[in-house]
Amino acid sequence: MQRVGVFVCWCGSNIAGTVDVKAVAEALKSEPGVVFSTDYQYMCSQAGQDMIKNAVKEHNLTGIVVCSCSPRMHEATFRKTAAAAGLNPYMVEIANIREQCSWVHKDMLSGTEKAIILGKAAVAKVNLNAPLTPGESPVTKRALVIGGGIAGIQTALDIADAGFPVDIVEKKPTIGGKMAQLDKTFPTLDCAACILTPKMVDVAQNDKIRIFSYSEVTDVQGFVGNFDVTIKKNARYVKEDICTGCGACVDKCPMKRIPNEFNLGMDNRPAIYIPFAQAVPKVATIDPNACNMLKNGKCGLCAKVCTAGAIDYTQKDEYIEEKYGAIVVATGFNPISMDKFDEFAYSQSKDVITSLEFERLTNAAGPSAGKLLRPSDGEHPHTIVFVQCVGSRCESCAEKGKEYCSKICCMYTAKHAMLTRDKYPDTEVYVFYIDVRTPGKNFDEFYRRAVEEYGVKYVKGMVGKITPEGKKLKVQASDLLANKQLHIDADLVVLAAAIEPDKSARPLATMLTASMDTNDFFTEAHPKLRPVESPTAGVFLSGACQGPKDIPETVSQAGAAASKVIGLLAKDKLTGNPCVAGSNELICNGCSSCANVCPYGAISYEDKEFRMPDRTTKVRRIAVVNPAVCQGCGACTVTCPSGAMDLKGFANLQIMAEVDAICK
Amino acid sequence: MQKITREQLIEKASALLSNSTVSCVLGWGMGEFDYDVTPTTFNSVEELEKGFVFSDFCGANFSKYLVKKAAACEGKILVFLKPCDTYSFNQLLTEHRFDREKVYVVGIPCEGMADINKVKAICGEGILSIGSKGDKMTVTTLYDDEPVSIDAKEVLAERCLNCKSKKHVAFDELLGDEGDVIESNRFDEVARLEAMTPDERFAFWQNELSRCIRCNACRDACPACTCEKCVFDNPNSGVENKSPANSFEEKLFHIIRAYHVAGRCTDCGECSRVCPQNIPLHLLNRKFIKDINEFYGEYQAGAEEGQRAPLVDYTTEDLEPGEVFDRRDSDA
Amino acid sequence: MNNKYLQEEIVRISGVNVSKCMRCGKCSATCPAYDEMEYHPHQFVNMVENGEIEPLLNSESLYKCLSCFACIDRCPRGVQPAKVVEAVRLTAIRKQGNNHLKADDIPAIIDDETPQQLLVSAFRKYTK
Amino acid sequence: MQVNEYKPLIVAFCCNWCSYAGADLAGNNRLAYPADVKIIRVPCSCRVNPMFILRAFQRGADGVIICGCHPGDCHYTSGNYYTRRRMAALFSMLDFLGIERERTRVEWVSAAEGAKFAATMNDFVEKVTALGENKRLEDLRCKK
Repeated sequence: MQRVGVFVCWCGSNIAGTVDVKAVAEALKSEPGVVFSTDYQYMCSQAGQDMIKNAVKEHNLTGIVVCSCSPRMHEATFRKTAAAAGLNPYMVEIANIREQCSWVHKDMLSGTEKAIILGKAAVAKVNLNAPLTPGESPVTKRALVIGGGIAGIQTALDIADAGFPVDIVEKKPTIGGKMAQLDKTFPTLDCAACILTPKMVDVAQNDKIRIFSYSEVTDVQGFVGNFDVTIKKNARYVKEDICTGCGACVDKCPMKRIPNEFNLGMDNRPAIYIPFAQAVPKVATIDPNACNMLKNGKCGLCAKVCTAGAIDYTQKDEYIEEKYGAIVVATGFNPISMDKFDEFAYSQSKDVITSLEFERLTNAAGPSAGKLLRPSDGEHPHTIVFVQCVGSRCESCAEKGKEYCSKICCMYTAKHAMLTRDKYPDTEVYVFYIDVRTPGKNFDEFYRRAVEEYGVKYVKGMVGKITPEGKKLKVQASDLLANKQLHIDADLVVLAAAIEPDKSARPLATMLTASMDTNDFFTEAHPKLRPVESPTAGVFLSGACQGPKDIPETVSQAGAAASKVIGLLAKDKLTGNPCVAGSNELICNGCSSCANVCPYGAISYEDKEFRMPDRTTKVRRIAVVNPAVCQGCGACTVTCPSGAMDLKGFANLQIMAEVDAICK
Repeated sequence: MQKITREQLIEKASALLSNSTVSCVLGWGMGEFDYDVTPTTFNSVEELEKGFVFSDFCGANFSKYLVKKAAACEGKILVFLKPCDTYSFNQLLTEHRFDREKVYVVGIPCEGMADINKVKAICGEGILSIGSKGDKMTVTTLYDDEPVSIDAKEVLAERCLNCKSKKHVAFDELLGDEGDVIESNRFDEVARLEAMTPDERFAFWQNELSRCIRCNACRDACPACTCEKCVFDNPNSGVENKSPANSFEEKLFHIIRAYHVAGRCTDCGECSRVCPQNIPLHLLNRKFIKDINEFYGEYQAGAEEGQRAPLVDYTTEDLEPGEVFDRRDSDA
Repeated sequence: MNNKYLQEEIVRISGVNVSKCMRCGKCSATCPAYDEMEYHPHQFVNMVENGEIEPLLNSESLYKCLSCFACIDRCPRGVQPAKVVEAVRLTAIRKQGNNHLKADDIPAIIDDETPQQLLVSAFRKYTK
Repeated sequence: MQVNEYKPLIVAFCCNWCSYAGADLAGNNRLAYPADVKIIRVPCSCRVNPMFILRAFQRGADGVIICGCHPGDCHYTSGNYYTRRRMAALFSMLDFLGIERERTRVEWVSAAEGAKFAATMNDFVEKVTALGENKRLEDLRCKK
């Protein structure tokens, strides 16, 4: 029989406000095995923990029940407390009387009643607890970063800096991501390329970092510390190690009218291309859908002009298998499609563009060499209208927009408006906003400067309708503060499109068994306390794949994710979860049902000799669980017909004891 | 009524014993009455001649016996399997419950077995002997001077009326003619119950299951129930319950048992055959089989060795538990 | 009849949750009758939310709304301002406590071109 | 107001990674649902043995709900797919035996769906309350 101590936490008034904690402590005193029961304001505080430690010594406790907040919050805390008091940490059970009781029930009577029942269930369970010791598994000291934007670059650099090898997998031909497409960055207005490209060079030159560009992750197996990843290197038909990036092939390629993705289709590139001058790796890539040689075997010009002999039309996709200890997801974002927003005439007029297109238009390396010219006729626009929140905060238009705030649009729109006024003082610039959100260091000052120093006209009110008419765009909007309707003849309209996670994120999440929210942003292990970790151990989050972020935030999160990875890789061994399955060989049938359902391949079979009661021996096939591989889901326990398979920490009898305690 | 005769079987068994292919034979032995046939192991030709019987009452499914007998027999064991038994044979092989190398299977044709309760319903109690000739059965009782002749088809066991297959899915050799898988109406009764209101269904099962005396015959005869230790006998399983101490039988025993064999049950019908209270237990199993067929595609447990049972498998497109009822309601 | 009662009545008739409005003004920006109106679609929503019903009931704006539903289509929050306008209009009609259209009036105004649906909706709007 | 208002007893099995966290989120956001719901934490919905469900009913539960990650989101890759098959078979069987189908439910609740958790529980409690006490699968002798 256990000697159980019960500790009821008030959590200030969080629990005590709706649950009569004294009554709970009193009621649980008479439960089987309970030898001590008390309550305290904050069990998780030092004083509370000391109280538990003292009680363990004083009453020779063998088990502890803490009635408090969710075990997801403080189970680890109280397990440490138990360990400090000399108990096995797995002799602790938590009754969740805060999140699942006091916070969701208003009535003291029913709250207290439920808290007592939850307490009884925890006592019933702890009575059947057994000390558990976690197993150990080795750590592969290499990290994988998926995505080569600023988030992935920063994470990789920081991990490499700590001395661990890192691989970056980037699906585009070059790393750099969205930041490489930007012109200037808010709120300091430094040029994006000036701060990004040195980092890209650092990545290329760092001997700890390998770049798999034009590649994607196709399979992930294993678990924290021991991931087995398959990377598909798409054939780029150019030998990466030989190509010097001289660009002779790009100049000579006759297929020159392929929409240039890097400039968002606003100009063209050849079939063999290098996305931009500072690309890393600076290696040409052949677009198989555009290349005549690959499509019908006619041309071969690039191979002729390549003095290095790097062109290889026979190149095949290559699959690389590698082991990693940690995986960082940095898959980033994309602006949403504007095709369905008919009211803004995006598909009707070339002069209605998105903000990212505006970045390219104003970028010195862009399609107009940095001159702000209308895409339709190349003329200088005199009236420019910026529309914010296009597709963001859009609850009723799930099929085209997003319910959340995209966070970065207010600031980049202020930047665009300010830069336009600065460079072309003869233009009139309107910004239509619902709210201007500027919570960030020097952000509001930046926005105010746009208004006060640069004379950008901010109008409170969403644009209702844009109609192309001749060379003009008729903008109809309502100035809500002046309570009057505005009709503006604009030359250029810039839509601040909402951003969404990259499409590759969803299938990746499935491979990683990492959870996502309804918007396909990766879920963090805890929204406040573990913001850069996925709930799946060994998977970390960096940048906009977790939620909309600007560059400074992305970089700080990237560094944080890196430090978590470094912390993991610095360990030689990981202590596993001791709550693993185990088979009772005496009653195992050896039927293989459990191995069929095990997602980790943790179960194998062996023939074992048993001595029978009549002193004969019998060889029987029995299941054996590898505790280092088992993750403790329990699928096998239910499929086992004889009940030989059970899960430590969540044993059949323990769960049934909880059921009984609740139903009593 | 059986086309194969005792003599043919003894001849085959004797030959296999004599040429040392097998060292023992699992067959039917005489019980107290003609209709009371008992599975028996025979070790010699003499024993066979003396005790081996074969009649319309040899319904027992021998596959289950192999779990213990195959290991106990020194050499190979000869087993006579009817078509329906061979499905259980494969299922047990899939679950590694015995060593295939230790077994020599002779598949025998089956014309359907008789149900003694049906015989008794016609001829009354006090049966002294039952003979068989062609489609007729001759029954001699204490109370009748003349033997009563009855049509064998009339006393066919319920499960044989709904026979699903006359085809052997596993054997080393076959005696007699091989048959085919049959289109049966075995799910009709399940469908009839499904069409009832929940109250009617509850009343039906309450009436049936309340007769259970927990003799465990269903479990002991079931070829899917071969666990080293049954959960109902294991104090650590949480559902240990050896005797009818409370309403456990009505509520849980048969549900848990049916669930345990779901996806593994070959629908051999042994549970209902051996039930002394005549509870139609096979309907619970058939319900699972029917559901599995409808939800996840046709599946016959034991049709092939090594099949993956539906409940240890999945597709990402499976229907949701809540849709189970929507589906039925829309069918109705 | 106080404002609170009217406010609840309008919310009930329209089935609109006015507190969902985030004051973006896209409804007014998109409204073709904006210049004709004293109170604009977003103001209808906000004023109903604040219980300022009387000015709306007495405003000509009620009858300027074309019921073109552009505001409903464009609203990013699914507020449906046109339904609010319609509910206020109905309230104004009902408030006067009499039937504005009687069956006996119909023969005088009807002609062969009059669609049946017009009569039905007219009855719905103008009778109690 | 009725004094002896009938209160159902609901057992909810929640997987640790999604639904239990979803229940916690409901708490964080103070989204109320009836105190009749008692949650048992399991590592994965696939840990829920049908025997636990039957046991709960036998001991007097009026409704049992199993909550897990959405299909495809299982922390253990495939656990909830097995749950889906197992529970479909079990629920269909209970229905076959005449047990009211509204007493059992499987719901997928992610860690981000606190509101869905509360709404699900409110709805489930309401449906089970409407059915009244579970007499059919409950062992009367085990009830106090």
